[in-house]
Amino acid sequence: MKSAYAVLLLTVALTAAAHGQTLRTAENAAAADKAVDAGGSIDVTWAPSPDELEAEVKVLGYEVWRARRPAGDYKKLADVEAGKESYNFTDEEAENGVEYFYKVRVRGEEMSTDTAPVGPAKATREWFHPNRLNMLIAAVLLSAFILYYISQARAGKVLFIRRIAGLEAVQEAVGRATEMGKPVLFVPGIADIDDIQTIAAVTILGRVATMVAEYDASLLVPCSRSLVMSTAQEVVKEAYLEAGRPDAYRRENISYLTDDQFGYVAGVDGIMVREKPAANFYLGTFYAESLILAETGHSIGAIQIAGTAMPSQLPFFIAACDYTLIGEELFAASAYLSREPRLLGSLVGQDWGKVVILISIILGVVTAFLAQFGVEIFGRSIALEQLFVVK
Amino acid sequence: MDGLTLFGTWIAAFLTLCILSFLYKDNPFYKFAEYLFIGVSAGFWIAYNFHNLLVPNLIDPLFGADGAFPKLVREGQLDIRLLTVIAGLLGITMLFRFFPKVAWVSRYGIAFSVGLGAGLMFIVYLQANCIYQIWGTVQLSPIVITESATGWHFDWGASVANTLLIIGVVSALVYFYFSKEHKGLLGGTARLGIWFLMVSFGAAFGYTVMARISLLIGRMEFLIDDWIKETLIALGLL
Amino acid sequence: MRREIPMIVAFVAGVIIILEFFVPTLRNVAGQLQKWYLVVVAFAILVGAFNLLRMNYMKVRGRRVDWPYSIVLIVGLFAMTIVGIGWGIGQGTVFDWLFNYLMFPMSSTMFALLAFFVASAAYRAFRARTVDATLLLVAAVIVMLGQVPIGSIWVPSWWPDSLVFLTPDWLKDRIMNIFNTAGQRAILIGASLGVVSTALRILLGIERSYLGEE
Amino acid sequence: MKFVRWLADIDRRIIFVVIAVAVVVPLLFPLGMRVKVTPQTQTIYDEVENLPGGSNVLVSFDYDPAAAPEVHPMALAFLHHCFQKKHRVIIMALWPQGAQMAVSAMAEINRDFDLEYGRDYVNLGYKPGGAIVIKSLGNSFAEIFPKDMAGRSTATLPLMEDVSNLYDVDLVMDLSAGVPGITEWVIIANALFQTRTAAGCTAVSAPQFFPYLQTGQLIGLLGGLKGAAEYETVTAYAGKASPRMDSQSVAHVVIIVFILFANISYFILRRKREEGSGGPTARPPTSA
Repeated sequence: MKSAYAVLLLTVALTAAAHGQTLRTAENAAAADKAVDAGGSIDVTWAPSPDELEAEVKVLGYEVWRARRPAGDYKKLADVEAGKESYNFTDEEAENGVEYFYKVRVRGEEMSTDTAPVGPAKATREWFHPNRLNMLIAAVLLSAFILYYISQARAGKVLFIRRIAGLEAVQEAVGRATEMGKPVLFVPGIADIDDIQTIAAVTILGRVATMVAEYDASLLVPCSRSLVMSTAQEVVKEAYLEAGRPDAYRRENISYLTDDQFGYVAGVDGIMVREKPAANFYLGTFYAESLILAETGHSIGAIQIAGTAMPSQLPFFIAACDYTLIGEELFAASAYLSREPRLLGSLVGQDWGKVVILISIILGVVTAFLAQFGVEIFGRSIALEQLFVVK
Repeated sequence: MDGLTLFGTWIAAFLTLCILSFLYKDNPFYKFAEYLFIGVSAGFWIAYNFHNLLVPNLIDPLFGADGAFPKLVREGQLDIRLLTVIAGLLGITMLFRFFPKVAWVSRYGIAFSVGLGAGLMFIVYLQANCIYQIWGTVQLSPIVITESATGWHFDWGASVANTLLIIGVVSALVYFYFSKEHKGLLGGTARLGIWFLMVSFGAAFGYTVMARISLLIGRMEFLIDDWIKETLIALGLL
Repeated sequence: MRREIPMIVAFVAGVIIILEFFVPTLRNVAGQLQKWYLVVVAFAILVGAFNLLRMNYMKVRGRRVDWPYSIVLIVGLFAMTIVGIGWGIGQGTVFDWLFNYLMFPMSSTMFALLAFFVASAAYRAFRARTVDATLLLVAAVIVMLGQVPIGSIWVPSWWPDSLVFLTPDWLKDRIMNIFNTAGQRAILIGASLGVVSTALRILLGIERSYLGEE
Repeated sequence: MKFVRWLADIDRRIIFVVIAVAVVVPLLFPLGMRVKVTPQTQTIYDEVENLPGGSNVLVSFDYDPAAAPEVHPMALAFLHHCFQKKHRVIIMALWPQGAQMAVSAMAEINRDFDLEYGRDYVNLGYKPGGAIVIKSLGNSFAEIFPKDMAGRSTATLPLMEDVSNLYDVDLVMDLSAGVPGITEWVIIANALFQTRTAAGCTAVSAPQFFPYLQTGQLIGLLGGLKGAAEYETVTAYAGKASPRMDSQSVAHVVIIVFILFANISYFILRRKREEGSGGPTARPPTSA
């Protein structure tokens, strides 16, 4: 095997000599374990051969070769296209704990040149992401606030939650629909059930459905995802049961239309103009369809209550709906409507998260101001970056 | 334009007009397009999901030429990909919804999806929307002073901009405070926060108008250029 | 049992995803779970499609209002599904043709309805009734003017540079960069707190209405 | 008073009709509204204008149909200007669908000029590789493009006899919708071979290239539909960007006028009500 390598070198040398010119090797080649991963990967990096930049000798590309010993039997792993300022290839087929050596070959038209072997490099798996300590602190701190207040509420502490206008109106809207003998339309957004806004919307649907069942109105829930439809059916059935009206539950009223964004909107618009609901709820994740729905809903004279955490769609709901739950209010809604102490406790926990955020903003701004005069509090720039930049 | 394309263009133009007719009021043409649209698009996503979700994530790893089952039969080798069977089982629990009596079995599939989503969003929102947005704010100084050869300068453009931005973020965040009555200082700050939110909503609305008009321009150019003009050309009238 | 085990499933799935962010070793496990989710979605769409089909079939059979349209829907659904699964969805297939000449024009026209709706919504909502509505209105009008050349045409060429802050172009940039950024940022931060709290409630089984009755 | 009440509550279908007219009429009968030409557009125009007739201009079509509404009008206006100045144009593409966009652009241009393929312009077609292609053009066109798009040997094309590598190109115009695109042309063609480089791109990606303008690595930059309309204005070419921009302007003005109507009528009616005439109460203010 050693001889094969020698032959290779010789060929390279001979071809180069025959043309009276050489192809310079790639520069700064290095191999190292891929940082923070599940193991099995080694990063090989290098800078272009000086010849690539000078345009005199043509560089076609690079090759990465691997062996277990520096002078061992090298096997080609990959071709890498030329034309970059720096190169990075990840060998994803390394065994954990095994030492590897790498070579980078510059491929020219008539010749090629190898770097000296680089290594050894070993792939290892990591158990903690060192740059994410800040996220861990934030997650733990926030969770602790929320869980603490949930336990407080559970222990019987009475918690105050301010009025949220959009949610006060839910009852009024359902009542109006009942009086007019018209249905209530609930649109749970166009995202699937893995989106937390959809989950929030479906839990609100549970509260709305209980009211609808108590008032003996009817409820229409067209869905754009099968999983959402299935979940909504479970939730509404449960709500009717809770209200003591299981007989009034109509499974077919919670239907699936299509996964397609605008196909779904076309269908919901059709339902609106034909069934003429008196109350429309748009809660969950919305994209461009927000205004199409809200304008059509307005044209049939329905009371409209919307809620989303999509900043891009909030302006349209604000403009076209009677009430709009903005961002965090959407997530507060199910707790607010249920009035269940444990859920309300989580809202108080969120508020403490806000207090911490406000304090850190104010402290950060003060240090940013002082830093202009060279006053560095705790080596400000570094400390702050470590706190807030997640890699 | 060849015959088939022109034929397709006529269909497309007809459907475009059907949808536009909804602006006047609900009518049989819109109803036709609506039902067709729902049917065709539902079918589109079924076929799309089959090829892009089911084949690469379930069928290929298990039953493909190099899949886990053929390997098991051929070489008697257990492959990690056999775990994909669990995915298949979770998927099949969804089919229990066809039978109301055992529909509850689908809760496994639903619970898995909800749990996965909750976990993912927990991290994504905390990182990208919380910590990163705070980072963007704490780098700002409300009073910007620059140093140059001639001494210190007060950059009042940047100072006003930064100050407004910081006040905006803080006051709007206060608006979301739930566990205290919005009265006094808290109420005043929250009120200011709503004003900031309103300006931002108005701005975002105004900013989007251009993109929306562009969509209509696109449809109108389709009707004028691709449909009417091309038809006239095909008829030899242009 | 009908609720407890699914709750455990939800908890385990969610916690693995959260831990994966901090524990690189779990990366492959989490990646696998996300693929499983896609399989569940693919199966679930059958449930939806069946529901859609059944509703429309009942409508046709019962000769209920608008039943002929339901036939159109059923034909469209079958045509697209069969053509797509049977002959592929690549370029140049029948599926592709149906997409280009049926689905695409309807989709983009539906989207284009927004051009009309932004106008009607603006006309109705942007009235200076309250301070809130006035701010909404003024910001929207300034940005709209700043967006198109006509906004800058009204500024005559002799306009002094010292008064540049009165032009729509200048104001639009400031409103977008300062006010819009501030508002959106607060919404994002607030929403993330709500998300974290909702996710916790779900994973810990405090919020379990999505699982239906006992 | 009746009119004021009508103004306060215009049927939305009237608004719809007005919007439709506002969009369609400028498309059919361009108003020729003057767009204010920004310096980064003017510099491209000046560059083309000041090159001696018969200069070699390379136009790289690095976009696909999705970006065509914004970028294609730039291609037409720019090519039109080049042929007007009797420059020779070499067309190539780093995006697969770019070559086809070029074919459709030249079909349009050929209606206005009596051009001879191979002498006045060539279309070399698409070549994958992005940065490597540009790098290799520094050496030789013939090596990278032995054949043109239609399969003719490039050696037989008279234009290519005078253009052996990027050093023979007087100006590069990159029409880009992403990567590979402007960045590659700037960091390779401009940096390594000192080729004069200008570009056009979609509105969303334009801001990221402003630094290149400041350093002079880019002569000029056309940003989005507005940039295209500016080039049409400065070259007096009747293209599609200007009518589209006209539609935009008219539609924006129409919406603002409706907002004005709404507010004027609102204030008149409110004053009436304050004087005691009653009238319908306004809907409750939109909740925040």
